[in-house]
Amino acid sequence: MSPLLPPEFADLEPYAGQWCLATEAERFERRMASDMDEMGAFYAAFSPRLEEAIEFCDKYPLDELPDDVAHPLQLIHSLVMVSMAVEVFHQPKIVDAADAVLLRVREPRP
Amino acid sequence: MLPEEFADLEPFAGKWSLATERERYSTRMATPIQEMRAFYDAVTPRAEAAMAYIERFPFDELPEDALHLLHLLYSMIEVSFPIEVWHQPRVPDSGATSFDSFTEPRP
Amino acid sequence: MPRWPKPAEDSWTEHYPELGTGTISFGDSTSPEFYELERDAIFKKAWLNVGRVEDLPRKGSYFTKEIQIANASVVVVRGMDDEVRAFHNICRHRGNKLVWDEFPREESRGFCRQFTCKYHGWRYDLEGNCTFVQQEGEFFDLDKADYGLAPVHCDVWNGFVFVNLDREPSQSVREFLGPMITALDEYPFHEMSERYDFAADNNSNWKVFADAFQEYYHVPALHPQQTPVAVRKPDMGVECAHFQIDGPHRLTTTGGVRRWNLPQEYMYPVEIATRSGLLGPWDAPDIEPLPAGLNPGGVEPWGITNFQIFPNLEILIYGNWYLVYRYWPTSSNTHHFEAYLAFPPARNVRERVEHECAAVMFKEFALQDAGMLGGTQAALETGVVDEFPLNDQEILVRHFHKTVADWVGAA
Amino acid sequence: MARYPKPPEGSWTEHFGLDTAPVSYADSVSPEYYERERQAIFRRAWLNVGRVEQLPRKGSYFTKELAVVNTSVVVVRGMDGEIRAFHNVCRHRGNKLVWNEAPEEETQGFCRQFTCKYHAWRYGLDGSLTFIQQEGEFFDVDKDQFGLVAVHCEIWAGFIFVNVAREPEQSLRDFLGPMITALECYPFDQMTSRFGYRTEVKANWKLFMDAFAEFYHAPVLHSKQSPDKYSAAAREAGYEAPHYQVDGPHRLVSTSGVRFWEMDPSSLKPMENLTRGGLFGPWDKPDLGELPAGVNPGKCNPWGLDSFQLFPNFVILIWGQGWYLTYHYWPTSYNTHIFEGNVYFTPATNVRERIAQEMSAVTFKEFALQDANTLEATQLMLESGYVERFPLNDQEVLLRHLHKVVADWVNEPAGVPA
Repeated sequence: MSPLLPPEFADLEPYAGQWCLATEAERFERRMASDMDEMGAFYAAFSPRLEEAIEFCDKYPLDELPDDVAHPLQLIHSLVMVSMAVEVFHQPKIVDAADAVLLRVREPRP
Repeated sequence: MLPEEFADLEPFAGKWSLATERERYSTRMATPIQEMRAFYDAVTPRAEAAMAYIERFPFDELPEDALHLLHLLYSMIEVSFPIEVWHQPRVPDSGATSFDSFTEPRP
Repeated sequence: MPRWPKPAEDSWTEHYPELGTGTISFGDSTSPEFYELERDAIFKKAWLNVGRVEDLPRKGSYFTKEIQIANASVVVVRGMDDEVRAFHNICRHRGNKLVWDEFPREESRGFCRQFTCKYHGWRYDLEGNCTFVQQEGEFFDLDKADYGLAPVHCDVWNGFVFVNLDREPSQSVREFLGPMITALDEYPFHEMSERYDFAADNNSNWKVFADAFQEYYHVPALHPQQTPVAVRKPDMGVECAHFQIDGPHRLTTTGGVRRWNLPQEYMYPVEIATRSGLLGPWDAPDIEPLPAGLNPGGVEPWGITNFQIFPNLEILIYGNWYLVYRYWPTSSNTHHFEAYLAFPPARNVRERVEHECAAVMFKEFALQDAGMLGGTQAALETGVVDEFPLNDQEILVRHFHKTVADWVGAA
Repeated sequence: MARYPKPPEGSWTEHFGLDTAPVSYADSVSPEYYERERQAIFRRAWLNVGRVEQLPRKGSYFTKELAVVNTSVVVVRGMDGEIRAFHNVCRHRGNKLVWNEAPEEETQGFCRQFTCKYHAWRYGLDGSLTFIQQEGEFFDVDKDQFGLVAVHCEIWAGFIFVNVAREPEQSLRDFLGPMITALECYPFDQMTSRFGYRTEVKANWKLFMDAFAEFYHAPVLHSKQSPDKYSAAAREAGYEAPHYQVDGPHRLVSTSGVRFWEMDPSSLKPMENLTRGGLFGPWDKPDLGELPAGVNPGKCNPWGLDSFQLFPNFVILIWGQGWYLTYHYWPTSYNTHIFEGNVYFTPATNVRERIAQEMSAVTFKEFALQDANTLEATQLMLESGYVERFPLNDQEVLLRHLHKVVADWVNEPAGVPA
């Protein structure tokens, strides 16, 4: 299976399979299904290099992102999602959200 | 499961040789269209031969493998609608409605 | 000691004497009988926002809106003349629903040259005229001109598409919205075309849910996590800088130092890294000139203005991006909730990530409201208590329930 | 330019003395009207609940849930070969007498007597109470007084009908009338190969009957079912039935057949060619012998099918190709009903006949699924009430007749209108 991430981010490849997800729905669901150790590891590995990743993706026009840039951008979106659990709630689920559901039914792509 | 003469269809038997309409219909609903296409393309050219084979036996005392072959033909009929008519598993505009079989002749 | 000056009467609530200051009842949010009254008195009378002109990008674009409380399904379409029109989604032949995809109860959107009924093939053009009847000769002196789609009054204000189910609306949409809202005529909503839409089916009365979004008094208690734990002050209250009421509509403006101008420890690392967060992108250029209607209270420094348009529409303007909520009642204790964030389209990955962060954080805290309000509804339905005190920061809740009562009473 | 001659009055609608103005469907969106239908129609009319083949021998029984008249009925062939029907209620403490896994589910089987699961009271197949547990403990209970409550039950052409009225206003034969009883000698009893389907439709029972009372929708709603060439032609030609007929509360539409298997193969589906079956049934017609005069009364030639629509909720659809279907519409509320479709063939004697039957039954189900969903969309919008009057054309004459007869019975609760 060819790597999902470009060489510059080869060290994050172990997380790519789990966190390169195209839609918010998938990212939200993956977060709910993950535990804090998994998310903590991904967060610790990637958050120091977030700025670098944004710079890397910003070299290409947003509406014509080449394939091997789309995955790093998805990883960035996942980091934002994971940071809610790691930084804000310190648990995967949102405190007091109970069983409420709020589906994102439309979003720009990528 | 199938007679020796139809070993080429054996790969499909496990999934599609089903005795009741309910099983055939729910399998159809749960199967991607390309997979149904593969089964359809493999079985339709062999249907005539299959019927000729089954005809060698009295219809109400079919041996086990001939019966499995007959059930395979029933599934061929079932998938003919997604392949020939709708190009999708579900009947368009049928929404969430279902129409459940509660009795059918045997075999 | 209030941070923001109160009106002469010493409180915002007393500034509008008709509101009174006593306790209020939430019987209007638990009674199935009251829900039935709201159908004719409110949802078949008021102008209802069903979408944006951006949802109808070109001639032939359409979308349908299910308004369950009014037993209505409306199809909104941009005609060949670029006009936006609305019709009852009913074929005039045998009453079949005209526009739907796989599931008749679900909304659909798309593009077409004409509408064709799935049942007997009758066709209607984008202006609702009946253009084709299968085997017309078999009918009894049927004149197609008499069988166009039943029109629904439709009007657009600043890009927002409104419909009115009344036979003859008593006001135009501008009159209905009134000066406080139409003061936003100049706000360039059309520029914010990058949208993040959300939908949910919540287990609470539509008004119980709307209440949570028209007072900030609950924020420190329900959303403590909006502030990092290190700098969290548990019993610090929240004060809005300005409240204003105009007819059935109401607004509030928050003020104070912008979140990103606070010391670093007041923000989460992800906000600092993406330079965005709950209050949106930090570096977004402000709207020049800022329409007067956006900050009628002249608050400095200005934060957000939260426009509550009766009956079920809310527009929160954060500067150069805005957020919309709609609450569609489906029973006395359930409603369909819609929300979307709208930004100027991201020009690069950095801006896209800013918008993503704002959209993600919005959902985190909205889910806290949604999770709790089911419990609120259940508690209200016990009927054990029915007199509830409201403070001056909850003036809009008071006004909202009074307006609903007035409209139902007047019907 | 009607393809078939119209009656002298110029239209079928006027021929049957029906109004030609747009109609209202208020009778299909009102819970109150539904309650009146239950009393004025379903508690008075003869209701078909099954066929004699379901009771092959003495002791065979089946139950039928009749929510519309608030009862469950058990139909049984007694030791004397007689078929009887009883309310499915034990006379001791009112428990449901005949059921197995789930009380609300219909069941069938064979037994020598009925035994109540609660206190083991036993009833003979003629409904008589034959055994009371610890009879001595009761206070002068005379077993003859506590037999199962009988339900009027009569058979016509192998179809079992019941009537829950205390005293039916008409015998079954009088109720059916000449148009229907003229079908008596049709070989229903030879066609015992049965495919049965059932579903709950979220629409008023009359609205779904309407869908099967006109073929005006066929070229459109079901156009995707046949290859584009065929459906384009059908859509263009529109639909015209050569013959309609009405007799008392019952009605008939006959269609002109299309000997489509003689059409060029491109307008047929590959599977139809391969199985020699499809919507019009098996291509090889079984020899049913001389058909009774009641079949194809309009002498259509070519003749496709007769759809006899018996009041209130029963359709017998006879195909010229030698097979038939029945539809039942069992109301469960003003906007829901259970729809049951049964397809009957002569038993297949070989694999080719069986394959042709399978293809025909599968095709029937594909069509029915499309109708059901569209009707739920119609029910939704009719309930909105924003449009109240709807036009009907001359090919929809039977809809007018159904809704009129329902209105007559509902507005005439006493005697049965002529």
